[in-house]
Amino acid sequence: MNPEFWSLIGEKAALAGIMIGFALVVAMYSTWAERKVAAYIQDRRGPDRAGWGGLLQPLADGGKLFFKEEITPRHAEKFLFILGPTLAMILACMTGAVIPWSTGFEWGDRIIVPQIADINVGFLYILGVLSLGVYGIMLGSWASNNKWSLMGGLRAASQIISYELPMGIALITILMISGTLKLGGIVEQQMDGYWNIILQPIGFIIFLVCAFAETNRTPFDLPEAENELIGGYHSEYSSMKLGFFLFAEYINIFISSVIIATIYFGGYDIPFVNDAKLTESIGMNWMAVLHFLSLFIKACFFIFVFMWVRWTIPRFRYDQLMDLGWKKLLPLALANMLITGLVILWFNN
Amino acid sequence: MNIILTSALSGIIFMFAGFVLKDKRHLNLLAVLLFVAMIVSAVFQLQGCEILSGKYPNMIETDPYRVSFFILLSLVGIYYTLMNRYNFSKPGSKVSDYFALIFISFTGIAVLASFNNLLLMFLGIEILSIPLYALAGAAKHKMRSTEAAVKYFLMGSFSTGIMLMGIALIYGASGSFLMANITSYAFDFQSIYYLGWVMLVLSMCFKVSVAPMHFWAPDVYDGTPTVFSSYMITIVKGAGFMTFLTLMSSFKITSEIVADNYRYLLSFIIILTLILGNFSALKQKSVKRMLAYSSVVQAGFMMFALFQISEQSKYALLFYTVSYGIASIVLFYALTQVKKDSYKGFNGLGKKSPVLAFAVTIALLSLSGIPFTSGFLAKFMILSSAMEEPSNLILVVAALVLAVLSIYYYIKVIIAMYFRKGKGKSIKLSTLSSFLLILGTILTVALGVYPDLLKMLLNCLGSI
Amino acid sequence: MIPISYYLFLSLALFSIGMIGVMTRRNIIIMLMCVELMLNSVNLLLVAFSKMHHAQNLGTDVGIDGQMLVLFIMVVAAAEVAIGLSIMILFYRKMYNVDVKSLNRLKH
Amino acid sequence: MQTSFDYIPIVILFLLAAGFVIGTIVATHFLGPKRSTDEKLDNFESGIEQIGNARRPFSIKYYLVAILFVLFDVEVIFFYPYAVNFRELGWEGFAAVSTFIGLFLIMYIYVRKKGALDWEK
Amino acid sequence: MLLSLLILLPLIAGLCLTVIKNEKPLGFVGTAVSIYSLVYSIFLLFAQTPVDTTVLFPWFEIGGIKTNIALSLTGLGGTMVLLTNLVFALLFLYFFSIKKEYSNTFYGLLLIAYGGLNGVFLAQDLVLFYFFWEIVLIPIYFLIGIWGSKKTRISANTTFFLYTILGSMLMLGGIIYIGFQLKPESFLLEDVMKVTAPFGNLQTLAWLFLLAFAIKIPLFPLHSWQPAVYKTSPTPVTVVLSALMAKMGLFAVVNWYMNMFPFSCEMYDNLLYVVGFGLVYASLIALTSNNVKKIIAYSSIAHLALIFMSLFAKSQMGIQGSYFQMFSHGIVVVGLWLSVDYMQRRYKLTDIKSISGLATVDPAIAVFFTFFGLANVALPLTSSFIGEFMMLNALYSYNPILCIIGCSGVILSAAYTLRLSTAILFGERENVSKKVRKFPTTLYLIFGIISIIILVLGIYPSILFNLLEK
Repeated sequence: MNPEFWSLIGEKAALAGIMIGFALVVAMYSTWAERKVAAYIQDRRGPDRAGWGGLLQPLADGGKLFFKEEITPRHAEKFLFILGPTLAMILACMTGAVIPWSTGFEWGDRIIVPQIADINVGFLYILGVLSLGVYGIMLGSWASNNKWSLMGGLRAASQIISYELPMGIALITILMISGTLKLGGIVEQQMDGYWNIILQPIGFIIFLVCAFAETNRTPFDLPEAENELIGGYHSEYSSMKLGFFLFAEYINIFISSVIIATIYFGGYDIPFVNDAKLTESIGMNWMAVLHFLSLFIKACFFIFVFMWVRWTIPRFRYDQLMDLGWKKLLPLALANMLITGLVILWFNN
Repeated sequence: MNIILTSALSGIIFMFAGFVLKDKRHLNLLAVLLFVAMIVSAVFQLQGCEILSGKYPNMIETDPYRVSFFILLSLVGIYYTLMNRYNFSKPGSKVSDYFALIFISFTGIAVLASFNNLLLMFLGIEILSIPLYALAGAAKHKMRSTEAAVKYFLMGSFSTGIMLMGIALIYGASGSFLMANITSYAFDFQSIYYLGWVMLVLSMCFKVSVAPMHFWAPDVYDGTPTVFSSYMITIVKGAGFMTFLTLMSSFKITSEIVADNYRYLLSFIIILTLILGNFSALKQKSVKRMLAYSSVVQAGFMMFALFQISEQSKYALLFYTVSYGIASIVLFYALTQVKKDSYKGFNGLGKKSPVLAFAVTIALLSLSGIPFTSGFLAKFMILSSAMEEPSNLILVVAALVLAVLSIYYYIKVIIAMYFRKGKGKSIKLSTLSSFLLILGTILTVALGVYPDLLKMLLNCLGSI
Repeated sequence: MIPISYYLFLSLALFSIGMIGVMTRRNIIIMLMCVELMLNSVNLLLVAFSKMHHAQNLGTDVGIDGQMLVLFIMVVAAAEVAIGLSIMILFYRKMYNVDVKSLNRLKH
Repeated sequence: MQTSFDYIPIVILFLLAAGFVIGTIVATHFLGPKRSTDEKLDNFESGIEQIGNARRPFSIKYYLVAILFVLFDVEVIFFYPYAVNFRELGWEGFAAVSTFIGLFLIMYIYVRKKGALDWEK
Repeated sequence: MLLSLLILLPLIAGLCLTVIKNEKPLGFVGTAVSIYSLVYSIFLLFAQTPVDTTVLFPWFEIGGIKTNIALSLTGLGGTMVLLTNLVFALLFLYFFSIKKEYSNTFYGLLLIAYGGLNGVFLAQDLVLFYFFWEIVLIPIYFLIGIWGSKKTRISANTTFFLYTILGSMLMLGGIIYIGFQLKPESFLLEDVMKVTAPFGNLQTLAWLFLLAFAIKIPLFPLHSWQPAVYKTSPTPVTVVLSALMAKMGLFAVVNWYMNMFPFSCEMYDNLLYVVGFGLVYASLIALTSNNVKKIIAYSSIAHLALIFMSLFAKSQMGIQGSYFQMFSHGIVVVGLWLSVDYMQRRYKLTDIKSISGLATVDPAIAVFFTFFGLANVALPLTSSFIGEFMMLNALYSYNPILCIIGCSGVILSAAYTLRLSTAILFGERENVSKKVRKFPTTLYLIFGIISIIILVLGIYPSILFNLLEK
């Protein structure tokens, strides 16, 4: 078992490294894209000095964050202060572990599936790690010993946990349809039949809204609402610690987009194409690349949606946010779940 | 299943009753009606008309004894509700919520009355106790109440942990949660099995507030608003003992040594309970606290039913619960009527309110175990059920001698009421209250003179 | 296959840590967490036992109920935490601390 | 063996991520300049002196949301095993879960009627 | 059936009286009930219709052991019932004439105790017996607590109550042991006897019962509650305590203890010495004491100790003498207490030295008091003489030392009784007004009846012996 085991470990380590790197790059360019999209929507130019079309801007930003002075406020709880962003970043990196990026490709004599961990509770894993994300924010905000930070942290915490409920229930309907908790299984089930967006439009909407809330994006960005709370939970942060919070947010956006694409839009499925036939004609490896591109394009679209919404819809008031989560989405999700169950059972028999 | 459903529904109804019924009297009426509904459903269950029967064969069963126990607890509950009908608004204004909590804890009792599975027993106990944590802290503006809630909660969840460990160990040894299987399993992991039992017994001791796990009880019963400590001391404790008895009846006694150890354990628990409870109660200045300690003592007496679990001891426990319940409810009602909780608060009550004083006297005599009150026959039955084993004589006599101590602090109340002069105006009771007090007294005496009344009632319920 | 005794000792150790914590610690929150530790050690043990019994009787339902209890314990623990935290907030808002030493109004 | 192996990649991922993050933190710690002044080390409070400690009791609503979440979330957990076996359980299972959802809804309505979900009151 | 009337009538009347408001004094109810019961019991006893002398109903069942409502009016029990009714009749008559200010509750509680006492003497079932045994205590407790003398009533009363309850609890333990370990068919006396007799090693059990009874009598080391209570209680309660409740203990020894544990008669020689010591001790205290009530209380202890001793003297004559003396002591003591009460009321008698020379002022009471005193000393021609003579005789043939102790008790009794009456009645007149006051007619009647009974029994004891034979 030993050599096989170690090679597997090596393979997974490589995959993990690639995924983290990829996520970082995507996150970096998301910031650029964000500014570009914003500029486009507001009829401006956006960043255009560093590199062609400002393409080097994210690198410059990153470098700036790297070399900035690090300030830890006097009254802060030092350890937790550092732990906050660290945790946020680590967890953001870890969310993607169960996502199937594409079908397997051949590497020598073995088939490598670009999915870091194909665990049978993939679903729950995502939910679990997502909800852990709130710890980073909470710890950071509390440790800062700043009133704005604390407010921001509290808001973040209650917002994230509030929206987790409808999200969880919305996901249950997917489970009912697919009957498995493995993300790979869900994708495969969609490849054969309809995408879940067709079966679950309401569930999709709920999930989308919740994803916005979970990533603290506008219109739900109350935890860092700069005109109310300065910077919210990261008011006191500087240097790379601040960078981690920002990066974590963008990584989360990316991963959320991937998850939305995976769950509701067929994952790496290429629409209107018979995958099996295509695989025969162009070979496994090319197919994997196509699949990956398919997923990536879908994800990019959703990243765009995230930005689009940010610059279109104004920020909610906090009570409106809570009302939406608890009073609208939660019953809606429950009803959706019941109806889905009824319909499926009805057609099954 | 009937009783579980009706009690749960009652709880739900009360959750929403507060939005509809604003008048507290209506809430009381509703509570009584729901109790009646619970009793009716229980009677149907006894008759075999059970909703969803057989759907959950590994979880619940209809045990006539426990269903009857449930009926009696509901009857005591009716008495309790009517007696305290003006007291529910004393801790706070959310009367309907209090009732909801009470009825939800009754759901726990219903589960306990029908489990045949440790899993469900655990659930029942939790459903029973979690609302009580909230009830203990119901008087939000009073620090004492909050403190009681904190203590009760911490210690209660602690004992839950112990109980779960016991259940897990028993499960590990026997491979099942079913009571029947636990009694008749292949004897592989003896040490784990008995360790589990000891833990289970300890945690049950906790739930019924028996030494060495009784330390929380006085503080909690003292701090909790009087209305609710009355509930906790009577009905909840009765349900706890019902569970304890059912649980211990599936304890497997494989050898003489095990039997001996079991007896030593029980004797130790009982003697410790009686000594600690009595001597602590002696030096209390507050009657409420004294009653709290005395409830520990009474629990010690109730433990006698576990020595030899038979028809007789089961009936004795039932009888004890009822008689103790009625007496305690009357006493706690009196506590809410006097100004102070201390003995001085009772001074001259015989003049101030003869009916109340008379009822309290009879209740105290019943608790002391004086003949012509049901308390005597309760003690008599429960002690006699333990007497199958000759070596228990010393234990019984010791318990009785310690009971003399308990009489000492009971009669201190009588002395205050009748032999001392009190200040203040006379206490006016409404007609219904007086009637209920008299009813309680009559019940106490009637059961004390003719104990078969209870048996007749049970027979009636079983054969309508 | 890890022997059952390992699980047993591990969970008993965790359980004891929790128990000792409840008895010795003075901070109510920490006591609550110790209680949770106790419950979770039981969960661990139950799952282990459940697996063991299942392995002994393959192809049957034996051992399923152990895991069922774990789910129930989780629910109950959540309910307890909910009520416990509420009580603690009530307490904290009066005393501005969560120390059991402040629980002294009912001593005589 | 098989199931526990599935999780090893996650551990690897965690180690990698943690290594990267901690490495970066340490690196920036040495890279950045250090010119701390008293004002810089103070907490930011819109430019004025910090008043009191920030860690004070805050609105009870946040607690309430947290507690409600704990309760509801645990109930949601129960849906998952059901959803996985939902086809096998058929109508009977659906009835049972409907009861459960009914209870869930009752609690929800109660909480809502009690005003626990009204942020502004 | 008819027998239960003896219990129920006073009980019900008592309960009713207790709860009735105090506006109208209704003491006459007590008088009526007691006289009716007296006549009724005499009728039952002397009519000799055996049908009416036993009652048997099934009552309830615990663990397969039946209890019955079993009453029987035979032998010593019958005699004691007669005594109870007599004493209460006299008591109520006395209060009817002398003192009417007691509230209805007082009479009610007294009547409840009355019913209970009748029950104790009638019960033939162990559990039933225990019921009545306890129920006597409760009204007495309240009577002392509410109407006792101000200073000591709470402490003395509490001691009394706890002491007796302790005894009862020990007995209860014994009852439970007998019932559920030895498993008789029922708790009826005859069934209980059957079961316990063959068992050899029942000493613990016997001790449990004996302690309970000894506390009630009270015997020497357990007597400490008694004098304080006698002093504290209002006179009617004292009368009930000394004339009847002490007899309850003795009766229980005869009816239950000796029947259930026949072997025990042989093993208590040492115990009898202790009791004898108590006799002398009590007499000596009575001799040195100055408080009138205390003297009578201790004299009571001494007399009861003698009765107890001779019960265990293992001779028919001793037992008969004891029975006789139980009755006679009851009557004599009533006379003593009532006359003391009269003197207390009218002449503020508390102490032996508080007044003297009463004979010249109120010769009637002097005569009666002297007579009762002499009866207490067991002078020939009084009823006590018959009893004491028989008892000492039996003691002598059993154990001469015990007889000597008993005799010394009698001698000491003579000493303190004479000291008492001499000091009060004769000598220089002190603290007593010169005006001769009229002795009430009713008192003539009451004291007359008592004296006549004492005399009649002293001259013609066969009346009582015939009753006892039944």
